[in-house]
Amino acid sequence: MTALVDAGLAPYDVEVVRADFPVLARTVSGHPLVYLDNASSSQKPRQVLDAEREFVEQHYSNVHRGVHTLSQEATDAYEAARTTVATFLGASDPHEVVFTKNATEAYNLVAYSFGNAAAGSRFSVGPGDEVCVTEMEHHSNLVPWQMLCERTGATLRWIPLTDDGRLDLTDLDTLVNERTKVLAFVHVSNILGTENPVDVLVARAREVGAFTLLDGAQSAPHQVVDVQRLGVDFFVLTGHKMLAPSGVGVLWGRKELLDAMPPFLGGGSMIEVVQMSGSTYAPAPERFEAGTPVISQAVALAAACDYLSALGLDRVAAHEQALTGRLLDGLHALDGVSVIGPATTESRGAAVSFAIEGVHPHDIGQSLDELGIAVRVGHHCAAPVCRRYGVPATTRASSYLYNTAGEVDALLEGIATVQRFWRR
Amino acid sequence: MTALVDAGLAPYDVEVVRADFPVLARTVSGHPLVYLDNASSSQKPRQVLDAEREFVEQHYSNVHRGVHTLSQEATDAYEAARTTVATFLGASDPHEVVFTKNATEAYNLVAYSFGNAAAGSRFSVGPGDEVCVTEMEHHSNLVPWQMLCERTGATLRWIPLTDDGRLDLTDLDTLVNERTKVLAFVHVSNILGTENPVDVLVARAREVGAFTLLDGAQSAPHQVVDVQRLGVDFFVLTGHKMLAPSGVGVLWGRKELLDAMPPFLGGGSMIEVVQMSGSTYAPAPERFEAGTPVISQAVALAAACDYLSALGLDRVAAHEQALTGRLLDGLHALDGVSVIGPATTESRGAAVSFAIEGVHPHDIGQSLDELGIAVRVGHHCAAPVCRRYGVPATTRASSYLYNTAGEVDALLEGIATVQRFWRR
Amino acid sequence: MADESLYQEIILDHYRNPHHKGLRDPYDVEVHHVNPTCGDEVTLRVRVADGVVSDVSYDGQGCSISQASTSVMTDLVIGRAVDEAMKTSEAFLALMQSRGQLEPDEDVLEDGIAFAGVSRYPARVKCALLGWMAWKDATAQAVAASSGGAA
Amino acid sequence: MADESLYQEIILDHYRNPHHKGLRDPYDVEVHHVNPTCGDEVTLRVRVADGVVSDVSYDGQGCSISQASTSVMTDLVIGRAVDEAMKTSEAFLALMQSRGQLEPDEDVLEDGIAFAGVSRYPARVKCALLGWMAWKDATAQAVAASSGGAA
Ligand SMILES: Cc1ncc(COP(=O)(O)O)c(C=O)c1O
Ligand SMILES: Cc1ncc(COP(=O)(O)O)c(C=O)c1O
Repeated sequence: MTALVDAGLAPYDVEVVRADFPVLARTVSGHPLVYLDNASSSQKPRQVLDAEREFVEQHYSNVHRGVHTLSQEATDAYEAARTTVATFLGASDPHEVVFTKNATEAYNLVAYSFGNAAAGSRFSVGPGDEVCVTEMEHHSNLVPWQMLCERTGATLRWIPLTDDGRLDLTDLDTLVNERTKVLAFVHVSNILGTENPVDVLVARAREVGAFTLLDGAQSAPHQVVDVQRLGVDFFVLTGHKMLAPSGVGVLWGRKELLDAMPPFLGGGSMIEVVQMSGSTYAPAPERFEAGTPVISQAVALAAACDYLSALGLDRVAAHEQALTGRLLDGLHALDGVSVIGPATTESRGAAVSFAIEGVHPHDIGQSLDELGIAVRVGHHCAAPVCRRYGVPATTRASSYLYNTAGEVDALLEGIATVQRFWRR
Repeated sequence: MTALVDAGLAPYDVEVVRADFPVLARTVSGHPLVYLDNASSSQKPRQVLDAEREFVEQHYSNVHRGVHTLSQEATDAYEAARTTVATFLGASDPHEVVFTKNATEAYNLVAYSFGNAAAGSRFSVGPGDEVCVTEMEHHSNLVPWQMLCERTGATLRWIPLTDDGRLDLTDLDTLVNERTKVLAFVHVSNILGTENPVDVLVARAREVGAFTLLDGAQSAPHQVVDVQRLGVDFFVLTGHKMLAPSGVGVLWGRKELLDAMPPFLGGGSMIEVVQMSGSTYAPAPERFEAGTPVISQAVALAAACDYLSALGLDRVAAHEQALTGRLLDGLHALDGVSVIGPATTESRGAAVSFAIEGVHPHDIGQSLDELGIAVRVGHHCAAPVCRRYGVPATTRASSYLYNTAGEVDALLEGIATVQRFWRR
Repeated sequence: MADESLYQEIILDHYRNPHHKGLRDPYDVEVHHVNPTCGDEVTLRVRVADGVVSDVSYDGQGCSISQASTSVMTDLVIGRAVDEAMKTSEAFLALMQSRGQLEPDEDVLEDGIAFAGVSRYPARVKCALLGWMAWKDATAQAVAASSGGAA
Repeated sequence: MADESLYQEIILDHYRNPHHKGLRDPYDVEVHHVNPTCGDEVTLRVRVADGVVSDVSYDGQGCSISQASTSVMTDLVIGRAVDEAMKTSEAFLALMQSRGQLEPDEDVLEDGIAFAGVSRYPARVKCALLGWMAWKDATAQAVAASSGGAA
């Protein structure tokens, strides 16, 4: 906080932020809602919903192909959204931003596009080639690569984990090697909270000429991202985790790559010349946006970027780090509770997985819900991580910009209550 | 109208309907907006926007994986939307409804899934196999099949068109034959307005054991659809053309087929057991809904279905047919104006393409916009149709449930004004 | 804190003191079922003799709901004719799919009626069914094997 | 009815009476460009002699904007040094991309200034550029061929 005040910024006023989110006024099971399921999806502020609604009520039409006023206005709004997202990500060119329906589509887009490349092309993947991921990937950045390898005969490799929830880079040089076509990895893990050393991994990928794809689903909502500084080839985010509605994600890719990659989804708007006997394709981003795009969702995502930028992602990150530290300290202080993932706030995000001895995560989640506290239980779409740490599932609390220290304390008390109930 | 009154229904009051659509109160270029670009995308009524907003403001969370109250409420709303859409389509089982981001994703889903099938499977497509489409397909139901044939070595065939804008079925038995794996065709053409004889095509496909996919993007918004009566294997619609927001479409498919087809997009929620070395997949519809689905968009689509059902799609169809007849009559009466597509309302939808001698469609569209009239000009993502009829592009007016006879007349007058201006 | 309708005392009792737990011999069929969304799993053995479910034994890990419902299940099927036990299993399935709309029959479901509230929590229904589904699978296999042998 | 800012009289004049239209000999390079979104097309020939654009001829179909801008283009490049003509083409491109924010220089663009308003209609910018892009392509090829020949 001192640093922020020193920098001339008003102190972060979480109550002002909370007032923008109608759902936070709700009660659940007779208790005020404590929403700590943000790694799964965030709530949406009025500003984002209002921006989308104003657009739909006054300027809506299909985009790109019309000369009439509404279609011009809709196209302008949609393309302005692209520019806003590009700026938000530090991209040099708005044409590097492809709108998808979620992050999952984006990984599949790259995997299928590579799979569609003619043998001998720089993108083609085949027997003898390798794709490398990590053992902490979300299923969405794992299964598309498994499927690609299955289709093409390539080999999938993965970087294993250490006991304290970090990447074990001992064998990095073997796992990422001259045969590696793609290194796809998560920026911040949704289950462990771990923030990975992008620089180390990118440096190794560059040495061997592998393409890099960074899964930013859990980083873009929480910290300043600069795709150029990160040095990756592709970066993926998903709108619904960063204040935007469901139904919109982003693939950022270097323009030079996007323009050269084979198409993925075929259809309207991604084409140049269509004859019955065959078609040619438009340059990026149109090439990868087949059909009517996610128009009003992109407009809403831009409003979410504006909201985050206005608040200041540095301040958001500082606020969240304080909450995460408080939660970690509290969990460490409880008997019979263990954290799965990094123990401190050092290089970690706001998602904190934990286990309570003798109580199953389902029962923890249900019992906390009875106290109004929303956490997520399960494998969090990262089943291999659960297997790695020998648990069937975890309980995960993940805070965001509208959470308070009081809510963290409520969770900690809730856990104590759960322990009392289930240990009777 | 008489028939409606006889049936005990209140007469269709278009002014009451219009009041639900805020944008219709707009002016463009100083004139009241006349929105006749509905085949491209429809406007959205308050009821749909309100339903989506209420959901997002009070019951939003990610779906499917949580035990907390909000996630239960969100899951319930999302699955209830699936049931509403299933009922709207006459489907026997909600699990036959897969939510996609648009219609385009749905065609690609089927084409890629078939392409992913192991050789010898009932879905696999390879050299010697054929896919049949029509010459009037939207690019979105053409390019995915071109790409599938290119990937697999199969052959694409197409049913040609007659001079009056209908399918030329002379060679149907040759074009759809024992080698045909898929017959994919449009229910109602977005450029010609033609409604195709589904029964004839389905009968032939059944004779040879081909799968049928019906593109209902332009039928579902305008007429009662019963997928079981239509007898097809797959049916596709897109939300934004039927009062719902952009960002949601539907693939309906027979459950037995969906459960057996290989997956398309890989990722969260579509899996059963994930290990680093390989994964197994959930049954439909989850199998085809990888990642966070289009949650609030599905809720909005269900509200749109409810709106249409409450109004009565039979009444909507009758209203539109009256408008289409009025427009066709008016166009036929104008010198130097020709209709591209069926000349009467017999087996046709509300999209009417026309040409004005000596005036380029771009100039027609722009000039009409100066009168507040929004029509679409271009190839309407059906370039082969333009080529077939020897025009670079067409001007297309397409009405919907909120358009009036007065608006049709305004368009007809507008065309006369355009002719005067451009013939000076 | 307990929501009365979900965590009934009966459920907690069975969870804390599960009946018939532990894998036993002799048995005809052993199955292993997993709930992929939460990682719960059960290994279950069935012995069928003369058309009667003569023993069911099991081991596994899971939440209170899945553990308790497996325990209740063993009470309801052991010693019963296969047909009768299958009917009980159908009744339990119907209750679970009822979303709180069905009044359970205590004569049929006994302690199983305590799970009526679970049906209002769709995310937990799969938990309550894990043991039942494993039992049904194993029993069907056992019956098929024995009738196959008799043929 | 005309929106003054888009359909300027100058544009309509060029549309109705296009300059230098029709394909002529002799020429060095012929190109065919298409605007895929609207089907407009132009076939264009260029002759370059001694570093000067000595002739440009064309045929094609398209809207008023594309036809008029091609006509204006021929006026602006025929008889000019290639370098100078390329600069004019850059100026026109900049104007088209300005979204109404640029004040065009009449000394450079002459009748081309009538297209300033088009830049506020993104859907029409491609129309206005069709002929220019074809000319640039053809001229670059002609220059490359002749310098290649000289080498
Ligand atoms: C007949 C037809 N099919 C398919 C589509 C594609 O729909 P979408 O762009 O929503 O994917 C459209 C509309 O664009 C259409 O009119
Ligand atoms: C790390 C990570 N990657 C990818 C995803 C997938 O995002 P989506 O479900 O929006 O496609 C998620 C969230 O679900 C995530 O946490």
